[in-house]
Order: sequence, then structure tokens, then C-alpha cells
Amino acid sequence: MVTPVYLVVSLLGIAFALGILGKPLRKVAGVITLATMAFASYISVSWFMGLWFGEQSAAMVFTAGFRPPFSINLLMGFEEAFFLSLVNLAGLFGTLFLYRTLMKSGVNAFVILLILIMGLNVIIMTRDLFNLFVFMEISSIATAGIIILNPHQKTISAGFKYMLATGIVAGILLLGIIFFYHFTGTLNLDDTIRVNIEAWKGITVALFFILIAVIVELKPFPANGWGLDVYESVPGGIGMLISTASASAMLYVVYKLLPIAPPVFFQILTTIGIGTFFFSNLLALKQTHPNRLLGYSSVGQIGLITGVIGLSHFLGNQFGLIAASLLISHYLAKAGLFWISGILNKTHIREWSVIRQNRLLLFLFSLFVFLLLGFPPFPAFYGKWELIMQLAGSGQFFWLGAILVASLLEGVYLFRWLGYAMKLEAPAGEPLRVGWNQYIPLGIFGLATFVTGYYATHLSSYGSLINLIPLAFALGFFLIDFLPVYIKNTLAIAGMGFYFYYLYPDLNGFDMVFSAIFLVGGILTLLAGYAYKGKRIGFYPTALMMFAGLIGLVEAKTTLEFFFAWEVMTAGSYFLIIRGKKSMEHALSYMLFSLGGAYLILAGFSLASIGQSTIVLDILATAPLYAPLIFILLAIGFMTKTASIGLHIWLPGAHAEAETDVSPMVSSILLKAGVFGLIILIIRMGEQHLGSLSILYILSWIGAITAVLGNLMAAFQEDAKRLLAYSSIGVLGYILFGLALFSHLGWLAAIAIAVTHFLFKALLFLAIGGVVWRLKTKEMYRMGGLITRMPFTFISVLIGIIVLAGIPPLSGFAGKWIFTNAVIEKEWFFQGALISFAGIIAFLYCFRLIHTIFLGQLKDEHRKVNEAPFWILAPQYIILIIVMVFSVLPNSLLHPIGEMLKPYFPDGALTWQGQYATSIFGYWNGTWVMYVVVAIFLLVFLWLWFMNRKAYRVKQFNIVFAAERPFRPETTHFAYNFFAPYKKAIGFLAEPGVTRFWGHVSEGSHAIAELIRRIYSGNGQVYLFQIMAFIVVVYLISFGGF
Amino acid sequence: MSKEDLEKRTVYSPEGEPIEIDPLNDYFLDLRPESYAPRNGVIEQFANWARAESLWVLGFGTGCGAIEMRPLMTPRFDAYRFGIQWRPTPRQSSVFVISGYLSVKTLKRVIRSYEQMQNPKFVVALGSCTINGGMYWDSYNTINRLDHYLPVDVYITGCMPRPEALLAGFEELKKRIKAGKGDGANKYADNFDWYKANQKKIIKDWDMPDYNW
Amino acid sequence: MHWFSLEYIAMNLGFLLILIGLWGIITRKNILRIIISFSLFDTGTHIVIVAIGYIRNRTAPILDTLALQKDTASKIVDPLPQALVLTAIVIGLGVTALLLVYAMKLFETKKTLDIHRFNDLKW
Amino acid sequence: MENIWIKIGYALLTIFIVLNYGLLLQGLFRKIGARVGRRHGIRIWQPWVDIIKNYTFRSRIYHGVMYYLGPVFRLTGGIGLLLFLPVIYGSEMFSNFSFTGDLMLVLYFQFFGVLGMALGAGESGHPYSAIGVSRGLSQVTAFELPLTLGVLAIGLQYHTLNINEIVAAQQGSILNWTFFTNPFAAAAMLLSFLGAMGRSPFDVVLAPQEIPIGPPTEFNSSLLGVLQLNRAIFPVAKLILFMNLLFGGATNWGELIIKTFFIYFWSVFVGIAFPRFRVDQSVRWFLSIPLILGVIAIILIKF
Amino acid sequence: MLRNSLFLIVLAAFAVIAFTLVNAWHPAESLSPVAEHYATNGPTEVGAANLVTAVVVTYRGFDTLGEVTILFVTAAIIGFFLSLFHSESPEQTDRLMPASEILSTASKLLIPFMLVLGIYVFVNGHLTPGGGFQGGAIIASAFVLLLLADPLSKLNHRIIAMVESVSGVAFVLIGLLGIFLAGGFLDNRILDLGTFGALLSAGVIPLLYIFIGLKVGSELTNIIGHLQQTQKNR
Repeated sequence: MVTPVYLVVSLLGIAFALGILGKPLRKVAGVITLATMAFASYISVSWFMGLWFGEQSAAMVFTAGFRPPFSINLLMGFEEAFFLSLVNLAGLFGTLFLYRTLMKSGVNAFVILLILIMGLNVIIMTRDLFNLFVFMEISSIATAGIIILNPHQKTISAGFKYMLATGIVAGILLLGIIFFYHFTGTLNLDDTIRVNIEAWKGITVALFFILIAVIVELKPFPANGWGLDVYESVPGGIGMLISTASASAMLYVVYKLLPIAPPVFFQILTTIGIGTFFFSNLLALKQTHPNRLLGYSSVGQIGLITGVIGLSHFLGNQFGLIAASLLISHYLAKAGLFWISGILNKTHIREWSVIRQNRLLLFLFSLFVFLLLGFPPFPAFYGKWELIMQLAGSGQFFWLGAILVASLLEGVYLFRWLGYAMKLEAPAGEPLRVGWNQYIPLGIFGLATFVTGYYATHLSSYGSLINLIPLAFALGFFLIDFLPVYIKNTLAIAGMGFYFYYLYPDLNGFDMVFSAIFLVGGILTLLAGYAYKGKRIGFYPTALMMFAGLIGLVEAKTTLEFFFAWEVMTAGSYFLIIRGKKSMEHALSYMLFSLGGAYLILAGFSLASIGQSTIVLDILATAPLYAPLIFILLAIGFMTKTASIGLHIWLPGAHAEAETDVSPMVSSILLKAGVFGLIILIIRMGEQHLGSLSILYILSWIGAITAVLGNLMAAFQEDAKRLLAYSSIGVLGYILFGLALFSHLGWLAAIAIAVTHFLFKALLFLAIGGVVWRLKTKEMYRMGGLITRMPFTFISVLIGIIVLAGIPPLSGFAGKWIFTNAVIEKEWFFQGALISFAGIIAFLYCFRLIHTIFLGQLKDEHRKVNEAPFWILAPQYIILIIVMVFSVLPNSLLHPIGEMLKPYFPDGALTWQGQYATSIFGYWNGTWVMYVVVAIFLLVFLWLWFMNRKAYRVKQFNIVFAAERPFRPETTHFAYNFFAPYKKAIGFLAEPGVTRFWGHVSEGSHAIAELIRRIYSGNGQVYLFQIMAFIVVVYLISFGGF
Repeated sequence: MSKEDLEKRTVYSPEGEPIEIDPLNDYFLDLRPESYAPRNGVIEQFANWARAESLWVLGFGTGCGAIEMRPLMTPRFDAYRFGIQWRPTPRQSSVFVISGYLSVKTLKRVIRSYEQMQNPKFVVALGSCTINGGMYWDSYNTINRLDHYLPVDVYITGCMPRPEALLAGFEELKKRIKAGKGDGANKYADNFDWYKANQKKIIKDWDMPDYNW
Repeated sequence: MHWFSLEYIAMNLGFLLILIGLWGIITRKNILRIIISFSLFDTGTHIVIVAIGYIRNRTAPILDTLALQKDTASKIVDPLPQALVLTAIVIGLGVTALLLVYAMKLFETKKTLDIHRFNDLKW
Repeated sequence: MENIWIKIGYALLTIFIVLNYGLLLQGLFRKIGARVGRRHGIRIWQPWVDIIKNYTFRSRIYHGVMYYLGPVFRLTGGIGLLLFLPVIYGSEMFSNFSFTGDLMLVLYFQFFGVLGMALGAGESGHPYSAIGVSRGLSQVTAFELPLTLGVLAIGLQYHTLNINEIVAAQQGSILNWTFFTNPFAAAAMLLSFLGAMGRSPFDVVLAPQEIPIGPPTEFNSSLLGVLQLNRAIFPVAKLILFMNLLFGGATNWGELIIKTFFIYFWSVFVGIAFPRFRVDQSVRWFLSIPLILGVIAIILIKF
Repeated sequence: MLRNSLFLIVLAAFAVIAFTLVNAWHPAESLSPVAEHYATNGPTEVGAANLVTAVVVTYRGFDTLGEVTILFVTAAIIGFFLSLFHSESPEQTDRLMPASEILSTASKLLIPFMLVLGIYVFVNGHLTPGGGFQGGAIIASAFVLLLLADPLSKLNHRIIAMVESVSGVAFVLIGLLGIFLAGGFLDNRILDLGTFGALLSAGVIPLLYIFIGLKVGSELTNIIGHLQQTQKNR
């Protein structure tokens, strides 16, 4: 192994030597610089690997040949090697990225960079306080130097503020160090550990000065205006160095100083760190400059890790994994994002839509966003998971909540930004040009996200259990995205089919039902994909990612696996949803609600794991503490996915604006994930009480109200897909209600409805999707009379709405029948009545849907519309066959579900004699109902046909129009505001109150952000004042006075 | 409302292909009415009886005589006793009472409504104006002889005829129907061209298909 | 009485300079004055460092006489802070030089040295 | 089902009886209505003639397949409803196909015809049909809520949804009728019943001049004839349902006729006495008094 | 106004904090253990009569390396910074006042002496007060004087940079030799410690101080030279 001194020697020596080279030789200088950086990276990475695999033990370097404390010593331990690797790799790739810019600026730029990296190296390794000070000064001066690589008035003023701030901070650090020396007689960290820190106040104040100076270097809120200005002014490549290399090194300094810090310091660190995380993310909401936004995010992430360091007592042996994975995520993501920002060079995040010129960049952008937010399979996922678990385990609920809320805020602006990039109109401008020296670092860091994710999976305590194969299968489609749709579609269907076949022997009970919905349903909806031409770039990886997540939910045995799958599903579905033309906002709100829900689930799981030795899902059943709270958290989390009232506002837009075959995927399949979650929750936790009030009782009301309002709002929609989306909300309300009944019949109904909802909603969305496909509009009043043009679609819609409305003899009635029995059994009449009221309201939108589209007046421009494409019809007719089988033979669906439920709910099961079902209260024979109805229908039809045999079929305007004639189909088709009187009567119930509420929440948080961020007035003196005030305030808090 | 609605126009399908719209052909069934031969014997007699005993009158007051139709339903005259009921839509009505003079403007509506009734259908012409124009015989704006335009089953004279006269007229109509003579619809179909020509002579802005199904 | 001894005077003076420097840095509008205040602040810290190392009635740690070479530890002041202050001074010099260059360039961009004018970056 | 043909025979018999009874009721109540208006009114056999007449039209038009099927759906709904009901309590003969489903089947099957008819009317392309359907559906949703509460109360009261059992529980004395044992549920349901019968004040659906009789405005000749058949059968089926639920059912046709007459009379009485509601008014009305009655019924039964 | 009073409060609070520090401070009565080690073992271990030098160059030689680096990087930044803006405006030499006769004459006289003094100071750094930094500063001040006397004179940046780089590299290399030949990086004992108090003693310290002196001198000169060039551009 190479002595760590060579890090210093090589970087510094080359820096000195480069001075000899003049401008003409700057090419040589560049190559030498890169080589030196590579050498430094090699040293640090080889140390890191050696230490990791235990081939190497930590090394201490004594300068000047004397032992510390008399001389300065450098330590190369595991942590040091890790941080050195980060810093040096950042240096290497950062330099490579900036290569052309640096080349223009001359040799000095390389010198400054080398010295910056050298300074950071020593900061990490040194064990001497004063030496730390010296090299901190070196790196801050060098930073001030590279800031002006982009010489501009803004850069200069930012650099000046930066210099002033770090100067003051350095002075305070120096004061602290010298007094520390005075009180302890040493400057060496290894030596001072023995010092009794509590000895007298002087030393604590001295320590305080040291620590607060180091903390201020981390740019804590609110004393960080100077740092943010720097981030905004510098180009992305330099911002990357500051955000990754410098920040990592400073972070390590904090970590290094911990042993000498008084205990109160940990709380201070936590407060400052998580406070910074929270406020940075809050203030970033209003930020529109990409670099400054990244700066906020950067400061926030570092704050989070600082907070984690402060909380290290509570994290046990997971601390390392948590901090490292969070840091790695920040490091990779921020590097990548800053680099992309450097390539795009835009001043407003809305202008980032130019990124679409380069799909690879867009891919990387979203990759880094997901990495930063801790989505699986990336490292921060495990970090955040373990963090929350440990925080819950040690009762740090406040910090737990704060971290989750702040993470959600982070999600808001990052996903908004991603949405802008994917959806906004790109501003005109020069085409993007990306050099090879820019691709290499980006590519390597992009790959590193997966590599680190893989290692994090294996390092985390239960991560190795996770089945990554489906996800890998999905991600593999990124590699073959250049293939045409039909190949990819076939592959996808084959893959899912095989996976179902592979899982099939092990499936039973709920798993069976839901895997069937997820996989078989997925295959059915994918069939429609054959209707697409071209490549559909990005569709298959993300769709399969969603399905991988869904099936992962079913396969999950542990909470971690479940949460992993949940997040994978969320990520995949986000991309599916945002594919729609106008889906930008809807995808954002979908993502935000999903994130919020996911964090609630995470919190719930973490609470459930308190005091339990394992994380299998069954711990929910045995959670010793806070069971009701766990239940509520998880239930709300799952209800964001089932779009219960209050949490539903994301759904209509997201489902309505999605593509033809995506709508059925997200509506009929994805929503079931929430149902599945609720099932595994309720089945394990049973009935929980808040005081004397059963939570299930509350859920039943929520379900009922959701059903009514969802259906009511559906009835007032003008947009066909939106109507169906609201209808989904309503149906999910029934399911929630059924689950809340917590009885055999209730669950039977819920699951039967879940299955039938999958069938009819897929049917309807595909059918309506086919119509929209042909008509290129979703407004129902623009349609009409299409029965003659699209008869097959009409038939599937007709069957679909009859099933939806639960009208006998089709299978939808089963749900209604069981429901009523369950309601009477449970005696929850009012909710039950609301549910059946909702069922009746469903007629309104069902009729409206079929009437305004297929009946009434055919519009001129649709006179030659063709039937929907075959591949959109094909899955519909497969579903139709299934529906008819379930209708004629209801026990083929209900009996297995009933058997499945018996272990959980032995009482109140239906008794089956063939197709004849008996409940406690009533009976029903679906087959005979079908026979009778069909027989009567045929008889009546024959009678009418006989009587009416010579009828003339007339055309669309041959109607009695009060002795006039119709003028235009548009003015004759009664469709717009169809239920006007109904709206007049009870339309107030469908007022978008919830939307308004969330709108106010959003506006309010933005207003607060706007208010608070005014403290960054741009005036350097104000920033200094903030630093001083920050120091004083922290002093007052930590010492409780002077 | 305007005539442009019936002019040919080009619209574009969602795919952007032009579609030629010819409203009269595309929106309206273009068929001549058919004349139906009565059925044989008892069945037709029974049918005629039923038709006669269930007279559904189209509620369309065309002229001033309409004012005399309302009292028919009052307790004093109570036409319901005779199986006479009002029906608001021509599709379901079998009797059309032309209540008084027909202005040119109304004639168009009457023709349209008449044609929308199903065969067999009966016309009761009410008042002198329908016979020869009455006091408006030289008006620039009314027609004189209704049976130039529609086949009339029964005329009820008077200006205006009293409700009692109307009841008598209906009784007469019933008799005609029962006797199998209520075949105005067939007559209209058989002499369709003649009727149409007459109608078109009066109605200058003919903006409907030849037969309104 | 000990307030008037050298080490106390130095220490208090050092802190006084630090406070004056801070006051100047934050209240002066002119960038050059700010830099001068920064120098004051810096110098203050240097004086404090020296004061820390001072031990009353002892001599400099330069063993140029034989007397000093015996029992040195009881005769000299602490050499370490002196070494440190040397480094600190140089660092201060570097920072000040940079600040001055920045100030120069700032003046070039807006032809003013009023720090309130340089707030284009904010929020 | 070896005796299925016998069952079919009985079913046809039931349909025949109910059809004629339904037409008789129509005539009777139009007559009553006329007499209230001091008129003589129609001949009592007028409804029969009207139906026959409608089948005797020589020409017919239709607007499309769904339009054609609309009346079929409608009549199937009516007949089906009738056949799913145990018409005469204790009579194997007139229980028809009530073994296939309980009260819930009956309640939901009502909508089979409604929906089919609405679709048929929709295909006529006539805006008035659509307006009528819109009004009709709006009212349906409104009166279903109190009705459901009443049904649930009855289900709870008798602890069954089996109509036969519900009827059985009411045997013995008049005081055993749900009407007396559960007056609030009965009140809620009877008020809903007014809406279900579509008579004044809830007949704006069929406003004759404004939207010439609404949904069926385009139906003619034999299509209208089918609808008229349903108009005879369907109300009677509903009457039988309410009779079974509230008035102890009927053990023979005589009892059935008496009871259903009076239930029908209730709606006629209200219809003659009260003017028409607009849709929004009727929706609000159903969601006020009948709803409150239904809630009271539930509360009384439950606690 | 409000801001100033607000700051006064914060500053007062800071003063109170500082006061607690001062209050806790008691002037040292004896050397700290580390300093005691320097005092007792320094002469034998390092061989420098000037203990401060021993600390600066050897015990804490790594700091000194950093120190030199700071000056170096400052110079580099200034050079870089100013080069980014050059060719901004045409030369306006006429606005500069020529130096006075006294100044130019005195400078010619003094500069050689100053250079010699500077060299003396850094060569004797391990024996007497002074050292590389002090000596370097004296050398740089000689060049300041030169520039004051003749504002238009041009310093040869190539040479200065060469000196700077070579001495810097030499510093690092000598430090590196310490690893191979003695106890560690920057160990001064790669050469014989020599006689305590003699000019050629204390191992490699005099050599290092020469390079430090050259480096500091050239760096400071470099900074000043750069600043002077911008001055010319005014």
C-alpha cells in the first residue's frame, strides 16, 4: 500500500511544479493534473478496498518523525479512506468534466484545483487541530479561487462574501483552537480524548468555538446565505466540487471532532442538522435557479447527515451504513445533477426542458433525482430505512417526523423540476453539446448509483433478502429500448407470464388473488400495447418496474421487502403517468401523495419494529406499543394509494391524462396495491381502538364517504377518462368499507369487488381509451352516436357499466348482495346506506358515459371513425369472457375467495350448493338469475321482433323535434352538464373542497418559504450578521445562557 | 335555424381527413312512404275497432280553432269517454287535428309532424278555413284547401266549430275507421308526388327531405 | 492589579480588536473598510494567540545563551503559540490579499465599493 | 329442476294475471283521477284497447339496435322483477323464481329495465329523451337512499333478507305488519315509493309538453306497445314488493288485489293532491324528510 | 439603524461569550506538556537553537507546508484572477505620477541591502529570531520598494514563478526524503544535526528555510507584481 503521505506529496508537489509550466504547456498541465488526481484516487480507493476487505489495517503517519502530540500525524483509517476516495474521485471526475473550461483558463486553474483537493485530503487525514485550521484555510482559499473560474460580477461578489464569511469563521476557529491548547496543553485529537472536557467552563467555550466554526462551514440554516450565493453563481462543474468534495470533507471533520465534543453537542448537531435539512428543503420550494436549488438541496442533505451524526447514539451499529449511504447518495446525485446543470447552463428550472434533446441526460437526471430521494434500489433507500427504524427504536419520534416531512418537501421541488424537464415546452436555443469528457464522469457516476445500490442492498441488515430479479428484468429494458414495440411487448408479456408461472405453485390466498390481478392483469393490459407503433421509448422499463414493484408486494415477507417493492412500484408508475400529454402536474401530485404515503408507511413500519427482533410483516400483529398509531399511519399510507377522500386529488388527473393502456394499468391494477396493503395491515393488526372508538369504524365512514363523493364527482365530469378515474375513487371507497367491516362477508365483498373492479375498470378504460385513441378528445360532449361506428367497443362498455353498477344478472351484483348481508350482520347501517346510495349514484355516471359517447347524435367529424384497434379490443373481449364466466358461475369467483377467508374469518361464510349461495340473511343463485333473465329477454325480444318485423331504420335527424328539425348534431346532442338539476340539488357535495384544502397547504408552504428566504438578502454583511447571530444563539441554547 | 345548416360542408376527422357532409342525405332517411294493404277480414276489423276506440290526438294547435280543442277535455265535454286522448308526440299519435287555418309557416310544421306519425293516421280538419280558406280565402299567408296538401278524413265545419261539433266529428271519424275507410296515410303515399308538388308550391324555402320519417 | 500586567493587556486588547473588527466588518459600507476591519479582527486573534503563550517573567524560546539551555522549560515562554501565530499571520495575509483583489474587481464591475450594491444574488 | 316446465306455466299464468290486473288498475285509477276532476273519465277497458291499437300500426320506425332493445330490456326488467318475487305467500305456484334471489336481487333488478330503457331512449338521438333520463336517474338516486335505509331496517328487524321469511314474520295479525311494527321504516319506504311510481309530484321526468313525455318520446307502434305492457306489469311488481315488505304479503289473489290497490291508491292520492316538483326540488325533498324518517327507523331498530 | 442595533446586541452577546473565555483563562504558569517536551528535547531532537523554528519547520513542519501553500495558491489565484480580466482597458500611464527623486535614489541604494538582510534572516532562522517567512517578506519588500520607485518596471513573472515552483517542489522533495532517510515526512534529520548553535546545524532546517524564504519572497513578490500590473491597466 502506498503511504498516504503520497496523497499530499503528489498533489502538492505537482501543484508546485505546474507553476513552471507556462500557458503554452497547459495541455501538458491538464494531463499531469488528471494523472495526479487519478493517482490520488488510486491511493485512496486502494486503501479503502484494503481496509474494507480487512487486508489492511489502519495506518498512522507521523510527520517529522516525532510522535504526536509533538508533531502532526495523519491517520488513514477506514472512514478516512472512504472520505478520501470520495474527495479524490470527485476531484478526478470533476476535473475531467471541467477539462475544457480549465484548459481555457490556463495552468493556474489546474494548480488551484490540485491544491483544493490536497487541502481536503489533509483535512480528512490530519489529527492536529491547528493543522486542520491551516488546511481548511487552504481549501477555502482555493475554493474562492475556483469560484472565479467563471469570471462574472456575480461570481466575484459571491466569492467576496464567501471569503469574508470563511475568514470570520476561521478566526473563531482559531480562537477556539488556541484556547483549547491553553486549557488542555495539546492540539492533538488523539491526545485530547483523554482530557476531561467537563473540567471547567473555559474549555467548553473553547470547544464550542471550534465546533461551531466547523458547523458553520457546513452551511447550516440560517447562516448559509454566503454558501448558497456561491452555489448559484458558479457553473455546475464547480458547484459539484463544492457540494461533493468540500462538503464531504467538512462533514468528516465534524465526525472527527465528535470524541472531544461534550454530550450536549450531539443534540445541537441534531437540531442544526435536521433543522437545516427541513428549512433548506422548505425554502427550495420557491427556488427557480437550478444551481441555487441544487445548493439548497445540497445544504439540506449535508444537514441531514449532520443530523444523523448528531443522532449517532441512537443509531447503534447501523450508524455507519446510514451515514455512508446517505452521503453516497448525496455525493453521486449532487455530482450528477450539478454536472447536468453545467451542461445545460440554464438559469431557470423551467428551461431544463431542453434536456429532452438528449435522452441519456434525461435518464441520468431522473436517476439522480430518484437516488437523492432514497428510492430503491439506490443506497439512500436503505439509509433512510435504517435511520427511521433506529430512530423509532430509540424513541426519537420528533426527529423521525421532521426528517420525513423534510424529505417530502425535497420531493416536491425535485419532482416538480423533473416534471418540468420532461413535459414543458423546450425553449429555443442552440442544440445541446456534450463532450466526451462530460459523458465519462456522468456515465461513471450513473453506473455507480447501481453499484452502490447493489452493495447497500447487501450491507443492510435484511437487504440481501430482497428479490431484485423482477426489478433487474424491468431495468434491463432500458438496454433494449431501441427495439420496436412489438418485440419489447412480447418480451414483457413473456416475462410476466413466466414469472406468474414460476410463482404459481407457491401462491395461495390473498397472494394468489393479487398476483393474478397484478400479473395476469398486467399481461391483459399490456396486450393493448401492440396497438402502438414505433419504439415507445421509456415505456417498458417503467411499466415493468411498476409490475415488479407490485409483484414484490405480494412476495414480500418482511417490512423492508414490502417497502422496497412499494417504492419501486411508485417510481415506475410515476413515469408511466407522466407519459401522458398533460400529465405534468398530475404526475407531480401523484408522486407527492405517494411519497407522503410511503413515508407514513415507513413511519408505521418503524414504530411496529420497536422492541421486536425481526422485521417480518407479522411484527405488525405483535407490535407491543402504539398499535393504534401504527395502524393509523399505515392505513393512511395505503389510503393515499387507494385514493380515499381527502387523499384522492391526485387520482383523477393522473389516471385521466395517462395513455390509453396506461390508464387501465394505473387504475385497475395499481390501485389494488393500496388494497393489498390494507389487507395485510388489517389482517395482521385486526381491530384497533382509539379510546373506545374503533379505527375500523372510522375507516368504514371514510370508505362510505369516499364512495359517495367519488361517484358523485364522477357524475359531474365532462371528461370521459376523468369520469372513470373518479369512479375508481368511488369503487375503492366500497373496498375500503368492505375491509373495514372486518368480517367474512365484508372481506368477501371487498375482494370480489377488487377483482371485478379490475375487470370492469380495465374494460372501461381500454374501451374509452380506444375511443379517445380514435377521436383524439376526451370531452364526452364532443362525442356521441358512436355505437354505429364502434359497436364492439360499445358492447364492452355496456357490459362494463352493467357490472360496475352491480345490476343483476352480471357479476357486479355479487358485490352488492354480499355487501348488504355484511352490513346487516355488522349493523353499520348508515355507512351501508351511503354505500348503496353511492351504488345508485354510479348509475348516473354509467349512463352518462355510455350515452354521451355512444348514443345520441353522431358528430360530423366522426362519421368515418373506425372501430378501435384490434389490440385494444382484444384484451377487452378476454375480460368480457371472464366477466361472463363469473356472472354465470358466481361461485367460481366467490367460493375460492370464501375458502381463502375462512382461516381468518370462520364465521358468517356463505354456504354454497352448486351456484346457490346462502348467507345468514338471504340467498342468491347467480346461474338461475341469468337463466331467467336471458329467457325472458329472448321471449320479449322475439315477440317484439315478430310484431315489429317490417320496421324502417331511420337516420339520426329523423326525430320529432317539436315540428321543427334539428340543426346540427352538436346542438342536438344533450351531453354537457348532463345532470344539471342534480348538481343544483346536491352538487355542493362535489365542490372541490379537498383540492382547495391541499391547494392552501401548498400555497401556504410556498408563502412561508417565500417569507423565510427573504433572510438571504444578498448583502454580505447580513450574511455575516447571520453567522454571528447563529453562533450566539447556538451558544445560548447549548449553554442555556451565558 | 338557418338554411346553411343544410348546405354541404366539409369537416375534418380527428385524423385530419376531410369529410364531405351532405346534411339532407346524411341526417335524414331518404325514402318514399309506403302504402300498406289492409289485412284480411277479422283481424283488420278488430284492428280498426281498436284504432277507432283509441284515438290519440297529436297536441298541436295549428290555428285559432285550437282554442276549441281544450274544452274537449273539460268535465263538460270529457272526450276521454270516447277513447280520445292527447299525446304530445306525433310518433305515438294517430289523429292529427288541423285546428283552423294553416299559415304557410305552420304548414311546413304540420307536414313534418304528419309525416312523422305512423300509418294508419287520420286527419281531422277543423273549421271552414281548412275547407276553402274561410274568411282568409284571399290571404297572402294561408292555404285554402287542406286536402291539397294532406289527405283529410273528416271535415268539421264552422267558424269556429263548437266542441260538440268536434265530438260529432270524432264519432264520424270512428265510423270511417271502423268501416275501413280511414286510409289517408295510404292515399298520401300513393299520391305522394302530387301532394309534394302542392306543398312545395306553397312552401318556397323547402328545407327538409321530401318525406320526414 | 493583574489587569495591568502584560498578558492581560495583550489578551484584552486582542479581544477588543476582535470586537472592533467584527463591528467594522458588519457595519461599514465601504468594502475597503471592511477589509481593514477584517485585518483588525485577524490581528486581534494573533495577539490573543501570543498572549496565550506568554508566561510572565520568562524569555523568548531562543536558546542562544548557555544559561537558557539548562532547565529550559522553566525559563522560556511557550514556543508553540509563537509558531502558530506565524502560520496564522501568513494565512491572514493570504486571505487579506485575496479580499483586496476581489475588492478591486468588484469595483471594476460596478464602479463602487458600497457592499450594499452587491446583492444581485439572493433568496 | 325437473318441474321447470310447470314453473314456466305458473310464471306465464302469473304474468297474465298481473298484466290484466295492472291494466285494470291503470284504468281504475285514471277513472278515479277523472272523477276527482269531476269528469266521467275513460272507459275502464281503455288501457287494453290502447295497447292493442299500438300493435296495429302498419308502419314503424326504429333508430338503431340499442333503441330496438330498449323496450326489451324494459319489459324484461318488469317481468323479471315480478318473477323474482314471491307473489302469493305460501303458494308454491305463485312463488315463481323467487328461489333465485332474495330482496337484494329484487331491489337491484329494478334497474335492469331502467338502464336498458334509458339506453334505448338514448339511441333515439332525441335530446328530450336524454333530458328525461337525466331527470329520472337523478330522482332514482334520491329516493333510493331512504328506501335503502328502510330496507336495511327491515332486514335488521327480521334478521333476514328472504322475502318469504319477511312475510312469514308478519303473519298472524294486522299488528304484525311492518307498517305497524316499524312505522318509521314504513314511512320512509312509502315516501320513496311515491318516487318509484313516478307519479305526480315526481313526474317531471315525463313532462308531456316540455320534453314530450321524456325518454319514450320517440317510441312508436309495437315498441311503445311493449313499453305499455311493462307499464302494466312493473308497477304491480313493485306494489307486490312493498306489500310483502310492509303489509304482510298476501296469501291469495284477493288479498293481494286489495292490498296492492290501497298501496297504489296512496300514490294516486298524493299524485292528485300535489303539483309537480322540479328535479332539484324532489331530490332535496327525498334527501330531507324521507331520509330523516329512515334514519330514525334505523336508530329505533338498532337501539 | 435597526440592523446596527441588532448587531450591537449580537456583538455584545458575542463579547460576553468571549469574556467567559477570557475569564476562564489564567495566564500560564508553566509550559504545557507539549511545550515542555519541545523545551527539553527540542535542542537534542532537532538541533535548532530557535525553538520556534524547531516547531515551525520540523515539529509542525506540515503546517508550514500548508502555510507556504496558502501563499502559493493565493498568488496563483491572484494571477489567475487578474489574467482573466486583462486587456480590459488601454494603458493609461500618463495618469501615474512618477516617483520622487529621493525614493528612486534611496531604493537603488537600499534594495541590495534589503535582499542581503532577507537572505541573512532566513539562513539564520534556526538560530536567531526570524526565518523563512520573515526573510521572504523582507525580500518581497525590497521588490515593493522597487515598484514604488518605478511603477512601470516589469517584474519577470517567469523567473519569479520558476523560483516559486522550484523552491516549492524542493520543499516537498526534501520533506519526502525524510520518509526514506529519517523518521517521516519533513523530518529534518536527513542531514546531520551538527553542532547546536552553529550555522550549519539542525539538519535540513537551514536548507528548508532557504527554500521557504525564496518561496515566500517570490510568492509575495508575485502577488504584488500582479497587483501592480492591474494598477498599470487602470
